[in-house]
Amino acid sequence: MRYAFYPGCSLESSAKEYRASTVLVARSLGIELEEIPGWICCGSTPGHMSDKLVGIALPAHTLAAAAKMGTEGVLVSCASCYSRLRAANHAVRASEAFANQVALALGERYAGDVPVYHMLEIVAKAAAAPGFEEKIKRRLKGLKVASYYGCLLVRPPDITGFDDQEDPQTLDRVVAALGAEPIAWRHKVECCGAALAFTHADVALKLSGEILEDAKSSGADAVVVACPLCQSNLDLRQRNIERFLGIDLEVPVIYFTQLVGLAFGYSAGQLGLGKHMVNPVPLLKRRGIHV
Amino acid sequence: MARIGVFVCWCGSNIASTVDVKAVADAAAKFPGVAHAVEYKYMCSDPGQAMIRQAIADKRLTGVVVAACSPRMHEPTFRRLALSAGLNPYFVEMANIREHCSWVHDDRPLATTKAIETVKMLVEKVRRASPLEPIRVPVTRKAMVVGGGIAGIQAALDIANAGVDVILVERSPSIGGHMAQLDETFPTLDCSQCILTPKMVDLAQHPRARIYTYAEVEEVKGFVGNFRVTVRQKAKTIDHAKCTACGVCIEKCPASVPSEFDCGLATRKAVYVPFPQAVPAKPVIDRGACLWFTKGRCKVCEKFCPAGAVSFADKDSLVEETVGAIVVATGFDLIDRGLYGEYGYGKLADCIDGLQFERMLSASGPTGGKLVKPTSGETPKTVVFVQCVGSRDDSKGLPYCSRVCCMYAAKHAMLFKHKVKDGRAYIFYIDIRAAGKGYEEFVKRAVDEDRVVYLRGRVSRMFEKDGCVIVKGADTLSGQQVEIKADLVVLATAITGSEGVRDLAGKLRIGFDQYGFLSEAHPKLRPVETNTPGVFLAGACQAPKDIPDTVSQAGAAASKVLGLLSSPELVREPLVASVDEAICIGCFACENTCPYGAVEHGLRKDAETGLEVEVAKVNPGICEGCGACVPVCRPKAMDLKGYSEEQIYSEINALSGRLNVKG
Amino acid sequence: MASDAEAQLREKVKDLLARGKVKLVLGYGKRSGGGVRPLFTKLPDDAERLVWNDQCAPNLAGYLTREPCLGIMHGGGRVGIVAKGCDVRAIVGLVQEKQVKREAVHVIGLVCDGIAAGGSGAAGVPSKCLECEWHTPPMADDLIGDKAAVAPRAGDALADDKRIEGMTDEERWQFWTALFSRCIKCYACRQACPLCYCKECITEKSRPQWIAKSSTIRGNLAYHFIRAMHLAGRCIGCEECRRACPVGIPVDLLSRFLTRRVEEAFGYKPGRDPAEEPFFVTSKENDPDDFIR
Amino acid sequence: MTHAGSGHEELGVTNFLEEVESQTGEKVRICYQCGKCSAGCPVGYVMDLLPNQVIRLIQLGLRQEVLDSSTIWLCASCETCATRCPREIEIVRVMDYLRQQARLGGHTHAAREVPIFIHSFLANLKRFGRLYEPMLVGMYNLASGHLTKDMDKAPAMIIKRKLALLPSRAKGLHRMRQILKNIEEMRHR
Amino acid sequence: MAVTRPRIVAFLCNWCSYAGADLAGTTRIKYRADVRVIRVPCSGRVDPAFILKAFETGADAVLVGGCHPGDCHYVRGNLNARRRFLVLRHLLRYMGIEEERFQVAWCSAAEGAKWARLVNEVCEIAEKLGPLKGFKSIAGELATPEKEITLSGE
Repeated sequence: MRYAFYPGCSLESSAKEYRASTVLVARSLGIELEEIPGWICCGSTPGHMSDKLVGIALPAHTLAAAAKMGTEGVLVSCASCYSRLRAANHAVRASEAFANQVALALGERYAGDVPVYHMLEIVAKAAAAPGFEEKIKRRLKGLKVASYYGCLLVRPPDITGFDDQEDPQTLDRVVAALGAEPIAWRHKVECCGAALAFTHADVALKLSGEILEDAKSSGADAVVVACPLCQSNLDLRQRNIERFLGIDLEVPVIYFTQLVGLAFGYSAGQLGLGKHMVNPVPLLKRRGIHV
Repeated sequence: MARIGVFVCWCGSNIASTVDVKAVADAAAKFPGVAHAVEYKYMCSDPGQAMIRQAIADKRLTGVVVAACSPRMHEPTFRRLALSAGLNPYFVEMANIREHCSWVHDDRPLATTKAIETVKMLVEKVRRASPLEPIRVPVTRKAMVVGGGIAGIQAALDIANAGVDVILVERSPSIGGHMAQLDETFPTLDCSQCILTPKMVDLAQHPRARIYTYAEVEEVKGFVGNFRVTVRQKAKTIDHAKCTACGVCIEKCPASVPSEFDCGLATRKAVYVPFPQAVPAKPVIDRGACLWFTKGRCKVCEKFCPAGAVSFADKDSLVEETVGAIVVATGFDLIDRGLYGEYGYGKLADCIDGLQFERMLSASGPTGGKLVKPTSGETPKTVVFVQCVGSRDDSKGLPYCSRVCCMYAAKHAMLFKHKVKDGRAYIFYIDIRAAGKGYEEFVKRAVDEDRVVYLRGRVSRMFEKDGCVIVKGADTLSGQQVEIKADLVVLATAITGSEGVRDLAGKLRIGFDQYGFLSEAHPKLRPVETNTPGVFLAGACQAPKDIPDTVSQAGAAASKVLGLLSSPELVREPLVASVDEAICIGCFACENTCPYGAVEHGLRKDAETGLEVEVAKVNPGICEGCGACVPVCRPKAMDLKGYSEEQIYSEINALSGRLNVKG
Repeated sequence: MASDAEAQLREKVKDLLARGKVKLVLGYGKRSGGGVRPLFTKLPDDAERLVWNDQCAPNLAGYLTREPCLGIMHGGGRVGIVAKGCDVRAIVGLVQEKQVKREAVHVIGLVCDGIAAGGSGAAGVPSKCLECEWHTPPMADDLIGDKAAVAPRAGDALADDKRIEGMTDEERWQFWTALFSRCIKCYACRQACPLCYCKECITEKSRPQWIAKSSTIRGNLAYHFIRAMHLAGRCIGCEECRRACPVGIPVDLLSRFLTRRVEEAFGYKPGRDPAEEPFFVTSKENDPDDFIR
Repeated sequence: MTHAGSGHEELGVTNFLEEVESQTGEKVRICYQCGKCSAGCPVGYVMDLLPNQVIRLIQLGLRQEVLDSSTIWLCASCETCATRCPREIEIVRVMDYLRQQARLGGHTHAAREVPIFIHSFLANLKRFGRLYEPMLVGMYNLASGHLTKDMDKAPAMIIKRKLALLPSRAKGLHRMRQILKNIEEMRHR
Repeated sequence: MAVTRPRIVAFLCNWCSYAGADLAGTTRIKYRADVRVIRVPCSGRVDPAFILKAFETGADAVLVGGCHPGDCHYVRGNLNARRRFLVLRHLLRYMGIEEERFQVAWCSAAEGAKWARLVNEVCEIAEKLGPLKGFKSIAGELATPEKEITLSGE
């Protein structure tokens, strides 16, 4: 299995540990990741907010570059990038006229035919397949995890087509496959407000706070995520959230790739667990998971 | 030699203002076979008709073409006229020079050309016409009603009371339907049971009525006047002749399953009577739940039955009934609220649907009429009612309004307040549709006297939190987001056609829409008829309806049935297909094509070979005259009376060469 | 078409007749002066006169709806018939259209990799053999021949089609009128067609007279037009009509063209399964309707 | 019918509705105001207009009122509304168009931070071809005037090597610039 | 000038399209007068021979009107016809008669406006294609002379 890998901006900086763990997990699953040469930012939310064409052309360029690699398709780790890349495929396929505009912008034609997968889909497939069990060196027994999907993995369904939009299970199944316990909670697809983190911090803090609160009150030891923006919102800003809402949280927010990595026996260091603001290591120790 | 009379109508100025009626008559007079051609102000008026009658007599006309309005308007009129004048009605045709000509064109020459050519076509058609006699079919003076809800019961009662035998077929072990599940009914709040059960008993005891419960329609053969319906009587496993309805078997039966009647809020035994007032009041054994039939042990009921009425050997039986007409009254189902992920996929225990709430309200219900929060058993203090769950929701595939929810939501909220004085009732709605006698007043009463709070908006999401249901909605009138911590949520889930109805529709050859509602023949003018003669509709099987509308439609269906069965024989138009057996080669393409099963097999002795060969025969009693069999008949042994090959050929041929009318 | 197949055939027929399984076998016999002719075999010993070679072009299915076969079948007897893939499809058609009872006919199917000459297509090979996908008959009571031995044929089966499709409407009209102006309304094509079994053809009908009796261009067009409609979705392309035409009109062009369109639009192939309903007597909710306004 | 607020405006007859529909491909006219979008909007509580009100104003052709609202900026594009809309209107697509129109028309006072952020973000992209957080934070803070915003996180992030101290340019940078340039030219044409 | 006007022959099913055409009348929707209507019980009654004959006798275009699928008064007559018509269009084209000259439309009793539109559209199609020369050229025995009539003009 060879995929064109699109790390996206965050994995280059604020989410280095996500990239590290993604690469490790991919390796143990025998998935070959080849970075898309000359990839550029997908424009994220500001992109499509500013201009429809910009919002589509930027991801389309990266996809066009990927198309030349002849792989299974593009593999992406960031939910926002995932959503934008898929939106690009959707948009150029939906309208001939718009596809022409995109072609003008790119200076080349892109047919919208490169499949886009989120790392989570690939891992979930592997977790369901035979032979996954053997790869597990460390069962995450006793660890209670709230699987957080956020917005852009599942919405809008006609673009992402990712699992059920109200009660997705993909991540929960992966978590369960590792021996950890996915807890039932209510906020798995609520918005964390990342888009407003800069401009209206209080909104982001409130929304993120409610998510963490629900996770905690539902008995989760940690929240597991599949998106660097969600992660930074829930982890990087957790102290501000506590201050803002006047509550005490201390909920580690872990990338699902890190969780899988742990189960596969990689060390905390390799997986960059130390990079989180709320350090998950003590929790893992408490749960008898020695890293 | 044909002697055709052409009568051109001015229809006042309706035709004459655009079509040169004189020119039409003059031209017609010159057509081959035309013996007489005149125009007149109003052909359908008495003098007009008198004129035609006179001409038929004086000019010894062999055919008549009336150039006037649409045949769909006055063809019957002029055919009746011909009959009374001693001319076979099928020698009369109408040239539509009003709807199809003077009203839609304004160029006089062109309109006149069209009128002349149209007359020419119909003259040619009449020249090739042959005399036809109406078909008379004997009628079985007996009716069948399918479905034993209020619609079926009412229709059956009305038919029986008029002195006509009626057979009612009900799928479940008792008649009564959904109405029997209801507590009190809007807008008068009279008790549903109290007004329904007397009707149930009346029907059961009616000398002209026969009820099959726990039975279904297996097959329908025949046609209007004489349907041959095979009814499958499911094995009751209890001999009702012996059973004394003492109830010991039910008491002793060890197997319990969720009760359909109580919408799963309570359980029933494997041997059961759906509800206390059931008709018949005698139990049946549900073989899907019975330990004997599932596990091969038990038979406790048999041991205890004092009447020895339990018979495990009982089998399904097929009964054939011949009836003249059929009323379909199969009612409705509620959609599965599992459709709504945002409302917890129907998994929230404290979120129920309207019928469940009715059962909770009902004194004979699982809670004895006490309102309880399913999870805790406490009395709910805050109850949220949500309208349009499924209805008016394109994204869930149901664009239509279920029509009764507005009213029963108001009723529910009201009854809740009556039982829980200090309770709070909220209703989320999009529009309140209270068009009905006393309906708007009823809603006002809910707001005024019972302090029900109406919130204008849909609910976006609900989830369980600390033992309550958090309801996230909006009130668009105040522009507020609303979040309610509810003890109980009642969803007004959408209404669809009842399960299995498509199957039945197929057997009856009647249409239905994608939501499982049966199609009426005409939305305004034939609301209880279907396109299959002799099959009528009553109640929610046709579209969502409340009780008053259902009862009125049931009455209407009954009266249609009675009208149909009022004469000993049925007179049908003779415009049917027929086979020239000498030509038929017996490929039976016609048989496969016929939607009515009107083609039968006959034998013909072949002249040359002397062999007996199978040929097609049309049963004129069944044939509806669509003519679909003719194009598939390669040698054209098949033909259709009134629209014969020769007639249509000559109509087309009449157009050869062009007419040029100068202004 | 190895001669051992021929031997097997004779063996099989002999046996069938001897054991009284069939009262008569329709097969091919030698024609004096080369080629083959239909041979009706009643006696076991006559089976020796049967031949099977690459000259066996004729489709014998047509005889099933005529005497003496009719009589035998009506009397409860069975008729055996030697049939190639294409011929069998005609028999299937007759069964579908209730002209022959399946149990009344014993089909001796022959695996055929196409017959040789006298054909229409490139190098005299019949185009029916070029486009043939029925080397092994779709229905048979006995199967003779080796499926593996089927050799692919070179040539362009659809050459005619492509040529005609390539013309403008104007040119096409000219093409057909020129072609059919040669027609002398002898109805040989009708007689030869195994699926034209009507006692009284619509062409004989005078009230009304859809088809002008005279062999004017107009009458001829009407005849071939309606014939094409009658054979659309039924024609199994055996080319009997083409072979029968005394003035050399490729009479099968229209009906085969339409049958190909039917297959494209509805996935229906005539003569593949006796249990199947004939194409024109049924319909599906999801039949193509993009041409409808 | 006229609008009491801005009397000159003819309600329901301006072509704003047609404009929005043709530009977004969304059938805004079929919204029947059930309010489900507003009911589920996570940001609704800070908006001056609820989503359903924005849609309604579009239906009535009240361009000004729509473009001046804070809602179009506060919408987080979380797609909750579109996912649950009974009439299947892709509201975010509509919001995007409104935002673009608002920026062109300079209607940005209602929530000025967002357009500023969008600007800084794009500027950042033009500069590096990909996002470089510190620069984004810097540029944004400078432009918006909350100077120390999110700076508190920088030290920790640097320690944890989450932030590169020096920007790394994307290999595709020139392509990114080319694309944005092409688009600007297309806009001018 | 009448010669240059197109001639449209329409076969309308009694229950939907004929009633639809009636409705166009009762609501006074104007359309072109070049159509001649033949009433049949159902579009399933329409035989390919009708179409051929119509063209033979000088039609420049033929229009068949039936009920929308599901509305057929005779359950599925229109569906059976649909198959035939598709094949017929292929045959016409293959024989050199532009398939656009043969139009099929579903038109309900409520679609008076649609009927009017259909007639106008088919007229335009016929005009675009010009008179159907084929049959006229060969139909010697058909050439009935143009009749002339002058209106009594009152």
